[in-house]
Amino acid sequence: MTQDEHKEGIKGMVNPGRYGIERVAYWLMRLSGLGLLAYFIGHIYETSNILRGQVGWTEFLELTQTTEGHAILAIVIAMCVFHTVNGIRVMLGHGGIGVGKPARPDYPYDPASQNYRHKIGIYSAIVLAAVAMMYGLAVMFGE
Amino acid sequence: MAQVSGIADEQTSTPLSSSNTILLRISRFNPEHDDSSQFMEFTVPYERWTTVLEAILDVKKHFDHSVAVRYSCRQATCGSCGMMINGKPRLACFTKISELNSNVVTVEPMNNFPIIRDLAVKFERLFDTHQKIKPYLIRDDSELVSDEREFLQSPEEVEQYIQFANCIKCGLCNSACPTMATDSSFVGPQALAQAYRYVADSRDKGKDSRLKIIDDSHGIWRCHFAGSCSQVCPKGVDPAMGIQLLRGYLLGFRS
Amino acid sequence: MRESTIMKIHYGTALAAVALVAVHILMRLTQGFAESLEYESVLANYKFIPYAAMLELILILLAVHGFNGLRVILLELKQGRSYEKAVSYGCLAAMIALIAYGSRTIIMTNMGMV
Amino acid sequence: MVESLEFDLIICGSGLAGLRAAIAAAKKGPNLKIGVVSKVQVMRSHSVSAEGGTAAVLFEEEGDTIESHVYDTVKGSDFLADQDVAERLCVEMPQEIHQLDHWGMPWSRRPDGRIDQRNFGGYSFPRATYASDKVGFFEMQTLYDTCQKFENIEYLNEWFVSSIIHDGKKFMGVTAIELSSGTFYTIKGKALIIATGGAGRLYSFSTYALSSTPDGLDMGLRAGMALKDMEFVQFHPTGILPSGILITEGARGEGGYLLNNKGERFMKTYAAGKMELAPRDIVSRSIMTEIQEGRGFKHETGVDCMKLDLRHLGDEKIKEKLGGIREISIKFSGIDPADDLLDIRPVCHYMMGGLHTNIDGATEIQGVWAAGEAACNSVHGSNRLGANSTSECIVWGKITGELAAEYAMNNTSSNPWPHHLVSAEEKRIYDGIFRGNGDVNPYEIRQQLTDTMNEKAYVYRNETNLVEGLKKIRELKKQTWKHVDDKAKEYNTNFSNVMELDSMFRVAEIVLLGAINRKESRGAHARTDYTKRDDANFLHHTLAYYDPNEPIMKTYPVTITKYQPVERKY
Ligand SMILES: Cc1cc2nc3c(=O)[nH]c(=O)nc-3n(C[C@H](O)[C@H](O)[C@H](O)COP(=O)(O)OP(=O)(O)OC[C@H]3O[C@@H](n4cnc5c(N)ncnc54)[C@H](O)[C@@H]3O)c2cc1C
Ligand code: HEM
Ligand code: SF4
Ligand code: F3S
Ligand code: FES
Repeated sequence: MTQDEHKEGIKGMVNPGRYGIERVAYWLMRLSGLGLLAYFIGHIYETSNILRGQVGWTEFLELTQTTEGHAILAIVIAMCVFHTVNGIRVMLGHGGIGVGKPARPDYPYDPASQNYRHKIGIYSAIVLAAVAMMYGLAVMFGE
Repeated sequence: MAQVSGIADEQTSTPLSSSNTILLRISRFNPEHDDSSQFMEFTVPYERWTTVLEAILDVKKHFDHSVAVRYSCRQATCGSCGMMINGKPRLACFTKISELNSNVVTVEPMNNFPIIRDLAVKFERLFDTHQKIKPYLIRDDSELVSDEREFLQSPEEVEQYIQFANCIKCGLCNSACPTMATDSSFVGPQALAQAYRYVADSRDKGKDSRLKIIDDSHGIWRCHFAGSCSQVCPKGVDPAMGIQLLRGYLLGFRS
Repeated sequence: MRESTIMKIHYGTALAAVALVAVHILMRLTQGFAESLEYESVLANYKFIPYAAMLELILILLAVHGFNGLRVILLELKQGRSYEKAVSYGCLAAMIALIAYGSRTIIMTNMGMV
Repeated sequence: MVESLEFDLIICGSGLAGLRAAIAAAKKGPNLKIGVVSKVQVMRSHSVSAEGGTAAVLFEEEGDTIESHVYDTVKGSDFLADQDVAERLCVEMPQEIHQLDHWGMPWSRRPDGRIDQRNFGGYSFPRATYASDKVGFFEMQTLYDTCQKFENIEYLNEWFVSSIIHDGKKFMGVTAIELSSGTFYTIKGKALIIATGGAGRLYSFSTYALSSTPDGLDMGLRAGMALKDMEFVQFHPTGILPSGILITEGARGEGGYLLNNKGERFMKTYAAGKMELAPRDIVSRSIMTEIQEGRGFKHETGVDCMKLDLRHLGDEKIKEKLGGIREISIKFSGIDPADDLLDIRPVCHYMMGGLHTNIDGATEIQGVWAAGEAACNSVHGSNRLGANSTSECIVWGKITGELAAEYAMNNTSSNPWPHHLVSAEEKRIYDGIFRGNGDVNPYEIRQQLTDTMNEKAYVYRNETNLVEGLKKIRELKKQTWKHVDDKAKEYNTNFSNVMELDSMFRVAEIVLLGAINRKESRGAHARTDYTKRDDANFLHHTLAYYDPNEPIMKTYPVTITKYQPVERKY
């Protein structure tokens, strides 16, 4: 970013620790969205191999059915679950649901929008993502 | 007559018996002359109640007259003294050194605002976006005609918007917001919260025109409910709440 | 298009996708992960018209959602008239290209053109 | 070549008075080019700190009357107010409250939806209109936001105005420095409104914003206008320790008690009828008397103080009606008023004096008006009642805004621009101050000056102290503080700080001289060596004119319409 505008730039997001879990969620949402998009494009390409017939398909499948491939898939699962659960939370928030009611603020000012409901939403998104990832790993490596 | 000198050393609270000191690191930068910013370090005494602003003014007074810093009310109502204090945007006059729990206090100009010099930053964009969202009651009879009285409004109706009316335009929220960190066209939490303040006022009839203004490619949709704005706001405005409630209108959740 | 319309589509596609992606993934799991990826079973899936239609729908929904998401991120990263135009049209083009490419797979497999 | 700008109407100062004037002028003359010039960013003006209320008669059907408001004001002023002016204030005020409401002011409301009012010192009816305890802040917000509607108002944020340019009779323009770039400008204009606020930073223990210095008053003084009644400085009874930040009179209006170290509500000895809600001068004197007679407390900083008790109001009422001071006392003093007593002490709070104007706010120079605290149209006489000042700012903001706009529309300046005056001013501030030499720290001089004022011209005064104070100030003035160590042009607050200090000397001298000359006790001016009011010799205003050697002191008659002075008792 140009010095004269003094914008914090992307590095401002790399350090989400300052602003609590909501900021972490923001950052994960972006990452997972982009990750999923990348996977999605890859997935479309992957499936297009079916047009190359049984041999082509199996060939390509073997390329992905490796330990790295499974690890990537596990991350994708985690991203997908997090993005979905957090996405639903964010959508509710964006609709004005669960963000608290306007009221006279009293010192020390605790912002009502940064409430436990949304924090629970974020934590459960993370936990669910982790669980799903484990489950995926178990399924993929368990065989 | 009792002596008053001593307590209210003007602009700074005089260290009486202060044995506590901290290292104050001030970011110095004059874009007209310097290539990059540099920190200058000062050891300053403080008391339980000494604020960061007082410490900076202490430096300005006794060590280096040239520190550029904006201040006025020293009681967190004018919105002048926003700056990065130990990495977070805060009001210097509303942050006590003792509550930072650190022997080193680092002050830098607020992020996402162009620097004029040292700690003083340009506010033109904030003022412009504030004006853009039409921050006034929109209705035909807003100019009083001789004998009219007030528009009636119940205490409950006041409650609907009073929180947002507490905004002191300090810009801390704009400085903390992640969208602001890269998007210089984003209207920003300050202006969006004010848009909600007027929309939520039972006396206002300008909802539609305001919604139109913020429904723009760098408008309200560029907020992702990151919440940092609300976490740094020194006045409990909670812009994040206002923005989401406002978006509720655009999404058809509220009318 | 109004930004609010675009974003309504963004949320709408996301919501619709939740359900459909769930079905899509559950199919993988109910059939057993490895088996489900067997050439025959995949092909059979594609030939089953309701499922193929669902895949097509997912394809469109997620492409729209994903590339709009990308557009949003890019818009916020950098500003400027020509840049923003390029981002908007670029994302739209990529979206269309991806849908076309994916549809080709679905349609051709479904019609047995493999 | 000096950079130059041009407006039809220049408004110097952007507090309540300045912004109200801008709106009035913009409405009156939609084609006028109006420039609001302020040394702080426009909405950061000191007025945002006003807490308690704005006085107006709103409920005549419930027993209040304009007449009563006028009389309370005149009595509060210890009969030094010009009574026609006080009447103007009270008559104009109700519709201003309603106008503010129409512009979006978040007034606190009664259950029936009408605007609420609270009790305030010296009034015989609760008529302090309030919005929580942030009245000034919300009024500033409402005015600033409303200003955004008008396209013909331009804002010069952080421009320090240094002098007024006129041809001896008629206004022509001002000189100013743009702080961000350090550029010296002339701003030409047909009319000027001075709304530069009070000068309370003359005192080190003060409720004022740090920017409330007398440079605006001094500018007028140097341009040949008189300062009126400067010896009357209001000390608010309840400045919180150690910062001096104000605890609004609303705290007592809502029922707070003042306690001495015997735990007594000592106001019963001094004003049994009104107790804590007697006018400020009386309450401040009572506190100082209690302290002197050994019934005070010592704050941990070693300063004498008294206690303010709000505990019985209860947490909920404090939060609802006094949220701002709750924040202030928890944050700055570490005390929650719902649990504990607050340490308070009389604190410099308001300047009754200011630039001498007539009832319309017109000054002695054609084309220049003054409004707000910077002006002295004598509405407050020797003691202002709480909540009457924001009222004054609004009413005379509007009056002067309209009159100045009208004047700017009907006048064209024809005289040649006085370049020599601009060069002289440039010389004064650049050669005299910016490039000045010396080794005395101007900030320490400022501290000593303000401490001196605090010690020598506080609540109680006497000849010895005042004369000593004057001597001390003149000594300080001679030292070599007139230099600016910061040599950069950009955002050089060192430069503006020294210019502020320069103005402080001239105005402090006038405050002290006025106080020495007024050998009586009246309103906020309490002399221990002349304890009685002396209407025979001193029922007049004080005027002070600039002279390079020593101010020229004169007197000016008081306008008395209906109310003959009587003894002031509460
Ligand atoms: C803490 C506190 C609480 C108060 N509470 C109340 C209350 O409850 N009720 C009530 O009625 N009154 C109250 N008052 C008094 C009232 O607030 C003030 O009298 C009033 O706000 C003054 O407003 P103003 O418009 O005259 O000037 P200010 O608001 O003081 O503004 C002065 C303006 O002039 C500008 N200026 C000054 N010098 C220059 C220069 N050289 N060049 C350019 N610009 C310059 C400043 O930047 C500023 O914009 C209170 C005062 C204090 C200190
Ligand atoms: C199926 C469930 C999904 C839901 C409920 C969902 C929901 C959302 C929501 C609500 C947003 C907006 C976030 C904001 O404005 O702050 C978003 C953004 C985004 N989504 Fe999804 N999404 C889903 C799946 C996907 C998938 C599969 C992809 C990849 C193709 C994707 C890619 C993106 C991208 C790139 C963004 C932009 C990132 C951002 O703005 O933070 N999403 N999603
Ligand atoms: S919303 Fe809060 S942080 Fe933002 S400008 Fe207003 S007061 Fe400051
Ligand atoms: S930090 Fe920014 S993203 Fe939204 S909730 Fe606040 S405006
Ligand atoms: S100085 Fe006014 S907010 Fe800090």
